[in-house]
Amino acid sequence: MIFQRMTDMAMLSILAALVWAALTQNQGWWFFLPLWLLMLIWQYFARLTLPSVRLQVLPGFIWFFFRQLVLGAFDVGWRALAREPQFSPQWQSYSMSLTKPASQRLLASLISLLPGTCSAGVEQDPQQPDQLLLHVLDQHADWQTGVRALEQQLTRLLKQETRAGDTL
Amino acid sequence: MSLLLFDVLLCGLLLALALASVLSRQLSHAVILYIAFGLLMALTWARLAAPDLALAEAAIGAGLTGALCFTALARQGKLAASPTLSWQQRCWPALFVLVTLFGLLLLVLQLPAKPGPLPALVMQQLAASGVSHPVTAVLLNFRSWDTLLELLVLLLALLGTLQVAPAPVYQSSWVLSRSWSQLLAPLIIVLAGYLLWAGAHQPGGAFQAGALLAAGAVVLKLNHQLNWLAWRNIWVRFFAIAGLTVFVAAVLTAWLLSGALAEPVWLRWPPELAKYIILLIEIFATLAIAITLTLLVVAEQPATPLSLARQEDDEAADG
Amino acid sequence: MSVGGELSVISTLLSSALLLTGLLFFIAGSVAMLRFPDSYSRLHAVTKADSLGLGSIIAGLMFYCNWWQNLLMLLIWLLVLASGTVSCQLLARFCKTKQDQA
Amino acid sequence: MMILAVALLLTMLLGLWRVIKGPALLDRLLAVQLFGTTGVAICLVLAQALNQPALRDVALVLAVLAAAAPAALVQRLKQSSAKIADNAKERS
Repeated sequence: MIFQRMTDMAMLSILAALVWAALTQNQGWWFFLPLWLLMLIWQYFARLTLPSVRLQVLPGFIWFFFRQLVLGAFDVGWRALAREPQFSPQWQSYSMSLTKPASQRLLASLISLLPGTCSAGVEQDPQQPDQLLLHVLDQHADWQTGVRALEQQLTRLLKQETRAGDTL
Repeated sequence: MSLLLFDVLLCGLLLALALASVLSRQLSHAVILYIAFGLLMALTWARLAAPDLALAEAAIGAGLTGALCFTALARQGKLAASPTLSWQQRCWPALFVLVTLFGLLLLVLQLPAKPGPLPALVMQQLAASGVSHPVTAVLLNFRSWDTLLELLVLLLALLGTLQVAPAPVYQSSWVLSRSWSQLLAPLIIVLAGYLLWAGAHQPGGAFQAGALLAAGAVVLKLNHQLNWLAWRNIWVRFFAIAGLTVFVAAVLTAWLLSGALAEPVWLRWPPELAKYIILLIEIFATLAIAITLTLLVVAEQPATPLSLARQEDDEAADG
Repeated sequence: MSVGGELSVISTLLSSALLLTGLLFFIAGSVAMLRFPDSYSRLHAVTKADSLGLGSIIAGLMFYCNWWQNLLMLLIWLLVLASGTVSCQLLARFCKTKQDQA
Repeated sequence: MMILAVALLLTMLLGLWRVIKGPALLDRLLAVQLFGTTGVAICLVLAQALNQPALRDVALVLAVLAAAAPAALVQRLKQSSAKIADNAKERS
C-alpha cells in the first residue's frame, strides 16, 4: 500500500514536471519546488491515485484507442455530411464485466470516443452485473463489438483491474 | 486580407452573441450566451496580441462569470425552468446597453489616433522596475496604486456578499465529477504557479493566476471538497486580507526607506529591491484574489445534508 | 522557433494536409450540430469530431514549433480529449435524469 | 495560416445557431463546449500566425476552464432542479 502511494506520487511528480517544462521551456525550476510540495500535499489529502497499468500493453492500447478515435470521428463526419444519413438513436444498456468502480468510470469515459456510442453513466443493480447506460447513434449497427473490444483491452491494461479507491 | 476577414467575422460573432444575450427570453439562456461571449472576448484579446488580457478574460469571462451567474440563478430556483421574460423586461436592459454604447463610442472617437508618450516612457524606465514585462511593471510598480485599489475593491465586494450569503442548498455530487475535479487540481496548481512566475517577464501575473486558482477551487467546493475554505476559517480570513496588508506594509517600508534617504516618494520601490517586493506582493495577491473570487461564487457555509436518504439515493445511482 | 519558410517541401505538404483534415473535422462537427436530429445525437458530434479535429490541427502545427511547445500542445489535446468525454457524460446524465423524472 | 483561423471562426458561426436557438438547454451547453474546443484551436493557430508564443498559454487556460466548467455548472443545475422539486412539494 505504501509502495503504491510512493509510485503514485512519483508518477504525478513526473507528469507535473513535464507540464512545467513544457510551459516554461525548461526554466525557473526554483519556482516549481513550492508548487510541487503543494501538489503532493493535495495528492496526500485527496487520496489521489492513478490507475496502475501494465506498461508493456500500453503502446498497443494507445494504438487501438487512437484507431477507434479516428473511426469514431469519421463516423460522425460521414453522418454529418452524407445526403441522407442513417439514424436511429436509442438509449441502450451494456453489461460490464469490469468490476471496480474506478475502471468502470474509465471505460465509460473512453466509450464516448468510440464510433457511434456515448455513455451517460453506470447503473448498479445487486441482481445483475453493473450496467453502462449508453446512447447509440444507430441501434441496428453493431456497436457491441467495439465496446467489448475496448473492455477487453482495458482489462488487459489495468493491473488486477486497478485497486479499490482509485480516483479515475 | 485574411486578417481583416477574421476581424470582421469576430466582430459579427461578438455582436450577434451580445444581442442574443441581452434580448434572450430566458435568464438561463442569457447566461449561457454570455459564457460564449466571454470565450469569444478571450479570442478577441488574443487576436489583438494582448495575451495578458486574453488570459484574464479566459479565466474570468469563460470560467468564473458563468459559475457566478449560474449560482445566482440556482439560488432563486430559476435555472432549470426559468420563466419567460416579458417584452418590457427585455427592452429596458437593451436600452440601457444602447445608451452606454453610445457614450462609449463618443469617448472612443475622442481618443488620439497615435499612441501617447506613455508606452515609450514605460519601455525607457523598464530596467528600473525590477521586472522585464511592461504590463507587470506598470501594474505593480509605476501605477501600483491601481492594483492596490483593485485588491481593496475585491475585498469590499466579498465583505458585502458575505452579508447576504444564503443558507446552503445541499446536493450530493456524482463520483465522476468529484474525481474529475480532484484530478484537475494538480494541473491547475502547476498552471497557476506558472502564470505567477511568468508575470515577471512575459504575459501572466497575480490576477490571472488567482482567477485560475479560484476557478479550480470553485469546482472543488461545489463537489464538496475544500470544506475548510470558508469565511469562518481564521486562516482563510487572514489570507483574504493578507494581499492588501502585505501591499500596504511594502508601501510603508519602501516609503520609510526612501524617507531615510533624501527625497521621500510614495508607492515607489527601491530599484535594487523591486524584484523581490513585487514577487512577495504578487504571491500574497494571488492567494487573496483566489480566496476572494472563490468565496464570491460559493459564499455559503459548507453544505450539510438536508436528508441523508437523498444522499444515499444519489450515491447508489452513481457512476 | 522555426519559421514556416525553413520547412522542406514534404513537411509543408504534410503539415498543410493535417491542418486541412483538422479543419474538415471541425466543419463536420459544426454541421453535425446543425443536422443531427436530437440533442443526445449532437453529443456525439462534440465529443468525437472536434477532439480529433483539434488533434489533427495540433499535429499540423507541430512542424513549426520546438520540442517543448509540441509537448505543451500535446498536453492541451489530451486535456481537451478527456474534458470532452467527461463533460459530455455529465451533461448527458443530468439531462437524462431530469427527463426520466419528468 | 490566418486563412485557417478564418475558416475555424466560420465553423463557430455555424454553431452560433445552436447557442442562440437551442432548442434544449443541453444543445446550448454543448454548443458552448464546441466553442471552447474551437477557441483552443484558434488560439493555437493565432499563436503561430501572429508569432505570439504566449497565446499557447491562453489556449491551455481555455482548455482547463472548458474542462472544469461543466463539473461546476452541472452541480448548480442539479441544485436548482432540486430546489424546484422542493418548492413544488411544499405547494402541493
